[in-house]
Amino acid sequence: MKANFKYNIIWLIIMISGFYLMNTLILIGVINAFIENMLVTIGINIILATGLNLIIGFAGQFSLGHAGFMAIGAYATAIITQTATTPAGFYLSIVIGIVVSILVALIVGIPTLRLRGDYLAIATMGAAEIIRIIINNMKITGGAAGIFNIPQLASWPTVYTMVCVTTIIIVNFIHSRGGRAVTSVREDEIAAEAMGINVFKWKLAAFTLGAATAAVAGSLHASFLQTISPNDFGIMESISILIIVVLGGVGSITGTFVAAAVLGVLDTVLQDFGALRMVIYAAALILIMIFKPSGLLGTWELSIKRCFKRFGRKERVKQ
Amino acid sequence: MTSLLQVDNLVKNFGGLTAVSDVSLHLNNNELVALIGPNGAGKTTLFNLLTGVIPATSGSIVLKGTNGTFALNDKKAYQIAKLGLSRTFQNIRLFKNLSVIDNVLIAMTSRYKEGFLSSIFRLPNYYKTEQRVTEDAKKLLALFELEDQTDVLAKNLPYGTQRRLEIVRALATKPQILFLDEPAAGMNPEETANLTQLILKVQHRFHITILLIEHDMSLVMNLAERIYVLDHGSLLAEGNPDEIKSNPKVIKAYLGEGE
Amino acid sequence: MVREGNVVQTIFQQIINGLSLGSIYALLALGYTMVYGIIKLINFAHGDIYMLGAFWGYYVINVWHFNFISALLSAMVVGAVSGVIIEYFAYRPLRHSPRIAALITAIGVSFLLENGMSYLFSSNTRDFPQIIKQVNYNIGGVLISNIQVLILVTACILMILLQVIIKKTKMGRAMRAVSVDPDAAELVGININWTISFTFALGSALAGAAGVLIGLYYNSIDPLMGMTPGIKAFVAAVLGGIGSVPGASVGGFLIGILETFFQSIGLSAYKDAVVYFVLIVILLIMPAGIFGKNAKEKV
Amino acid sequence: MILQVKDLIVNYGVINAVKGVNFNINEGEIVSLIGANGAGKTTILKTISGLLKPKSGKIIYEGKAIQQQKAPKLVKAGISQVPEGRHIFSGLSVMENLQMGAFLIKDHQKIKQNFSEVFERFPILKQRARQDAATLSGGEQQMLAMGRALMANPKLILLDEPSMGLAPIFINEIFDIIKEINKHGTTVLLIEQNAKKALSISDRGYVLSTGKVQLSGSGTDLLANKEVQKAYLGG
Amino acid sequence: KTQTAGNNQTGNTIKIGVNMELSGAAAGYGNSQKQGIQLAAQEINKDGGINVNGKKKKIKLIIKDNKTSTTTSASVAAQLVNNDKVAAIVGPATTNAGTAEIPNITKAAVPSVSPSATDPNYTKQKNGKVQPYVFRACYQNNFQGGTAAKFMTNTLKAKRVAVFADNSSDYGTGLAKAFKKSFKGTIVDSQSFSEGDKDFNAVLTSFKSKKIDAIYVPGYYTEVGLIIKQARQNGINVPIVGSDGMADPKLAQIAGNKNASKIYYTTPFSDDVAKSNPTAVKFMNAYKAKYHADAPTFSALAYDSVYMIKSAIESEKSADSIKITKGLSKIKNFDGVTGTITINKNHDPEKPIAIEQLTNGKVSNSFNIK
Ligand SMILES: Nc1ncnc2c1ncn2[C@@H]1O[C@H](COP(=O)(O)OP(=O)(O)OP(=O)(O)O)[C@@H](O)[C@H]1O
Ligand SMILES: Nc1ncnc2c1ncn2[C@@H]1O[C@H](COP(=O)(O)OP(=O)(O)OP(=O)(O)O)[C@@H](O)[C@H]1O
Ligand SMILES: [Mg+2]
Ligand SMILES: [Mg+2]
Repeated sequence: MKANFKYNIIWLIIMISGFYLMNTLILIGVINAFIENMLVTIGINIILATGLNLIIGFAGQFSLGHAGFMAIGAYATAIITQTATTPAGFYLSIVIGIVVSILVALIVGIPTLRLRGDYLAIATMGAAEIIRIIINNMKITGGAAGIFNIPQLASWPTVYTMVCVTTIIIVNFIHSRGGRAVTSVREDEIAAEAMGINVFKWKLAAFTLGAATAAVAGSLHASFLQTISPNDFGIMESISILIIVVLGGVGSITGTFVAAAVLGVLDTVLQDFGALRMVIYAAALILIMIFKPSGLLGTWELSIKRCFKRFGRKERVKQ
Repeated sequence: MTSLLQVDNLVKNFGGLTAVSDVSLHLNNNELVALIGPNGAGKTTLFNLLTGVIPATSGSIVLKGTNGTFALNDKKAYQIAKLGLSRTFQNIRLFKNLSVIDNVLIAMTSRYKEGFLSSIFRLPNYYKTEQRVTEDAKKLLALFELEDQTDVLAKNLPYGTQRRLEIVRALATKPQILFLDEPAAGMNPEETANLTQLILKVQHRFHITILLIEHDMSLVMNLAERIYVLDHGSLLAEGNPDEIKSNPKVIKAYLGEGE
Repeated sequence: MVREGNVVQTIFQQIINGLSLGSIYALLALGYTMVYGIIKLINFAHGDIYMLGAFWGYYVINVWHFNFISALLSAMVVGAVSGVIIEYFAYRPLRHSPRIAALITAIGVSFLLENGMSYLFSSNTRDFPQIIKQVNYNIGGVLISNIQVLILVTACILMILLQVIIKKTKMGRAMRAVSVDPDAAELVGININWTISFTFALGSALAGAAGVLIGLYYNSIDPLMGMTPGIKAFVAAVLGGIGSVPGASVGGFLIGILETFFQSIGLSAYKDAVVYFVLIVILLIMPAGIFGKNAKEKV
Repeated sequence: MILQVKDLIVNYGVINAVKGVNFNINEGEIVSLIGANGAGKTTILKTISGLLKPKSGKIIYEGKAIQQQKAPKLVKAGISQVPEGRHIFSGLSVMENLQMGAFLIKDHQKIKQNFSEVFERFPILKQRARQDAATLSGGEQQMLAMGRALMANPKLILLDEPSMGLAPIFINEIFDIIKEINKHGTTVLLIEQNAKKALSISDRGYVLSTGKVQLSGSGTDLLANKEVQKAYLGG
Repeated sequence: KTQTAGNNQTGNTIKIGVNMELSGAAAGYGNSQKQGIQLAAQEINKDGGINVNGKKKKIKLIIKDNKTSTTTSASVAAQLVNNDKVAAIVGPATTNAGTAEIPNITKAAVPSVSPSATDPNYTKQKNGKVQPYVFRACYQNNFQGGTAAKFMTNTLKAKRVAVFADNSSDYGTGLAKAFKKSFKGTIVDSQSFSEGDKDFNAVLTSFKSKKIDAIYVPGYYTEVGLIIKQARQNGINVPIVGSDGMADPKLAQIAGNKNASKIYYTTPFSDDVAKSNPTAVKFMNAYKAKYHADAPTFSALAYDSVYMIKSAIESEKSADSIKITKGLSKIKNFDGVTGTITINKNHDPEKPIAIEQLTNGKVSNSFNIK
């Protein structure tokens, strides 16, 4: 009991010191607007990819429509903060984005989550495309031009906090009764049913939770970037989130963090390469997968508890 | 006497093939019953019907358990499991990439509540529940001499141990009836003897009813109080081991001459 | 301009439009289905092999003055060879890895081909040499071109040919055996690598041929041309039941006809949305697509 | 001597599953390998049939070293395996599964003849010829696996627990079939949990324990051996 | 640390950033623009550079790819203004990527000239005021769409028109909207297509049955070329009118010369105009010499964008970003390839517009619209 408390406190300290570290670096100018921009993008990608990792890596459901839910959050924020240009308006828009995306996730998930494997992937991809096309043809969303001049109500502290919050929610969910049920669905649906687990319910739970976090990421994206258009949420965006998940290691949240950071840095470095950029990116993708098929970290997870134990063991060995 | 599980006129068709045809049987409380029959007789299919993996074409399955009487026909597999029917599989279906203890904990999920918010925000309640169920799981594993293997991935266990873990996992759901599908398949005589002891232990310790499919007659004849014989989807015979052993129809269809 | 029979004519014309668009999707979907059928991999790069075929045709016709048949055949060879090379370098090392890893490499290969070609030869759109002069036949006011007929016929012939190969020949049986159990396939004497290479060659040759045919039909090619039809063709393959040859064709035609239908009733802005909607509805009724076997696991 | 295994060592990554095994089989023999779960029996069989590559050691078949050959080559040379867990081709019909067995045979007449032999031995397969092999019962699948191996006309057949999951009446039948196959000139390497039955039809047997040969001898000798009786014969 | 406003240029070079779609969906247009930009910079540097208050300074281009993504465009802009300290930016090509860079350049007070962001509101803030650092070299949609509408009524005498717009970008939808707003006749049908589409037969067949006098097709040459081809093959011979996205020699190649008749499009830059404009003649010859192809409109617009920055620097006698901004907003009668340009209070270029007509794939006529 006490020990658990200790680990939670350590995590909290890490998160708070991370915040102050960044704050200081920005103040003394080590992190300029450009690096801040990169870090925020990485943060948003982390939120997106942890949510997708929950769906793919833990629940074993191959969803290829994550960008659709991101779009819902983004447009909720863009539309609402047009009129309610206050932080309160922004947080309200996040909540509305979450609610709408959960509703849509239910509408999409209830029929499609009965499908398996690649069929599910295509169905979710289709659902996301439907969302995008509807947005593309609506008036309130600005059609293909999208919405720009969105007030910037999310800066890096908001994004940082949201990364922490969504990660905590997802990681804690994974390590709870629900998380175990979800993992059993991935491992063997028939055996899970035979153990009294309502497979469908848990699939849907993971799917909606993932969708809700994607909506949060969308809200942050819209407010930070101040411009959105339907093209930001196409199939390619869903694929690039998928790439983060797989590259980091399906089923490793730590891996998702690492991959989002690596790809974020790679992406900015490659800006200088013009037309060659995507060639290099593609080659890197292929090589990483060939040499590390289970992703950068596989299913390895950073755990303070384990660090302590290992450290403790070493101490004991020394004595 | 009312029986714990009453099955009447159960039928299952696969297209043109009738895998189970008009089977009626019953299981009494704390009984150990065996189901035997030639390959393809429909034994596994019958298990699948009873545990809701596939729906029956017709017939009725009624459970008169400690919590009341339920018709199981139109229930989903997970609902049936929650009502206290648990099973192992002919081809091992453990959660291969998960640890031994996770396999057991998953089976226990339908037995406790944790609350979404309390687990997400790590409220004290979460830790209390986690601690309680983990201890329960460890106790159960200790009973089957698996306490040293809690963190081993299921797929890395030796075959015989995997079979054992499957039984533990099935027990973790706190079943009233346990279905075992060929638990001794692939085991040598010594291992089979150990398994026999284990099954007896389970029956007595947990006061549950067991129905088992097995082709290893040494195990069946040692354990079973009653035996049903299935052939071509229908019941061929029913009786105690001695009756079955000497039943000419069973010898002809299943046991064969000699030995 | 308004004449008697105009409505009927329009309907027939739209049917022709739908069929010829569908035949293009079908042609591409066949290749997807073959590869998926054997190694359960969504070969994202399939659409890009189609692009390579088109560029090859463009090059040899313009520079080496190939005629149509030799351009088509050589594009098939180029498609086959590139398919085999891609399989060898990018997919074979991942054969025993999780499928999703191979999917990411496939995406990587697709990006590499698209952007590599853009980098080497610029991302400009080019006009494909009109080596066969397009002739329109007017059948009672309904127009159909010789190239449309050519594509339609080719797609049908290839479909029948593939179905025969898979169902009736030893190689076809070997392909199916490898797809369900590679180890057991080796134990009956099947060379797995060879079989998989063969499948890739076959599927990619189809893509190569499609590149030339479609290049000729639309008269415009560019390095990203494989992207949209690639995804559509994959959807077609899934709709028809991925792994099934007749399924790929039916799926292709169905999508072509649906797209045409919804455009003709004025829903052009939503044409893709409606197609995806129909896809989802069909999958709900038939979870493994129209021709797919919903192989439930035997417990 | 049709097969000779010399100092065979096989690893799975860092796990050393077979630790220097020696044995041989003469033409026309039935030889049994027995041993507890995890002793390495399946691993040895897979190495012989070319599915696994040994770390070191030699496998000599008809005078040629084959340890580097791949499975398809060895099938051509006359080695067939009935794998553990059956590995029938689901999605293909029973008939097609059997056709696959004769994959390398070009002579249609021969294939036809093999078909009729297999159907004679396993009449149930004929009844189910058009059924998807995946939906067969466990025992039926075992027969199909055996039938498929026989379709290749093997000189040496490797059987990995052929009686697993079979009804008692069929176990006897399977062993009869093995004897009969052997009588028709096929050499048999047999792995069994049912050691009593296996040794009783074997010319010779080897007892394996944790990756090493512990004992060897004629079938009857091993059956009479006290240690073997205790560990593998159930009393 | 507070940001000192603007980027000052010391040393002997002037850094100009290029935030461009070099990969992704708009790579084709982006790469054309890059060529125009490089040509302009090369020319200027060959002349010794830009005259900053009597001292000639060479241009140093810093070219970065935004892969047609808003996120990346914002990042590229941030890098250009903060790390590379550029004095001005050329790009991006698309409105979406363009709006994404605005927050970052505004914070840093660095102006940007987009060669082809056409949304009317691109240069405006939410409250309707002008975006202080945002400029463009192209027409905004309302102007072009309105011109096409007028031309349809007055010159083509078209009463019943079908609209077939690219709705995967603001370009096509924006023009369609503007066109519909100002067209006086009947819009018989309005349909749309997406970037990458190749088959337009279904919509064209439905147009055919509707008795139309003309079709308005705002979009890029890649798709419009195919629309023309398929329309003609379907026996639709009415005039097809479009926008400057079509003004590319490839249009006729894709459509096929014999199909490319009765084709009209609004353009600032044409063979015809060029003949009377020495700047354009010089540009076209230089372009041909360097790239061995006819210059597309996108290259011309990008080329002009660079020269607009040069002119701003020279008139303000300073290469500091804030000064350049001021200079840009004061541009008057600038002699560009795409016409004589005056920047109005909305930071939109006012320049003459022409309509070109194609017959058998060649420009056969051009109309000056007042
Ligand atoms: N999903 C299915 N589709 C079609 N036929 C099936 C299906 N499942 C089982 N069968 C058929 O039903 C019959 C009974 O199969 P089942 O698996 O119940 O046999 P069993 O008694 O368990 O045999 P064994 O002892 O060999 O395991 C078999 O003939 C089998 O082919
Ligand atoms: N793919 C594998 N990866 C790692 N270890 C393996 C693998 N397959 C088998 N092993 C290990 O190698 C050893 C020998 O296994 P093998 O399957 O050959 O035993 P066996 O004698 O056939 O046993 P059984 O009677 O259970 O079939 C065992 O310890 C097993 O855990
Ligand atoms: Mg069974
Ligand atoms: Mg074995």
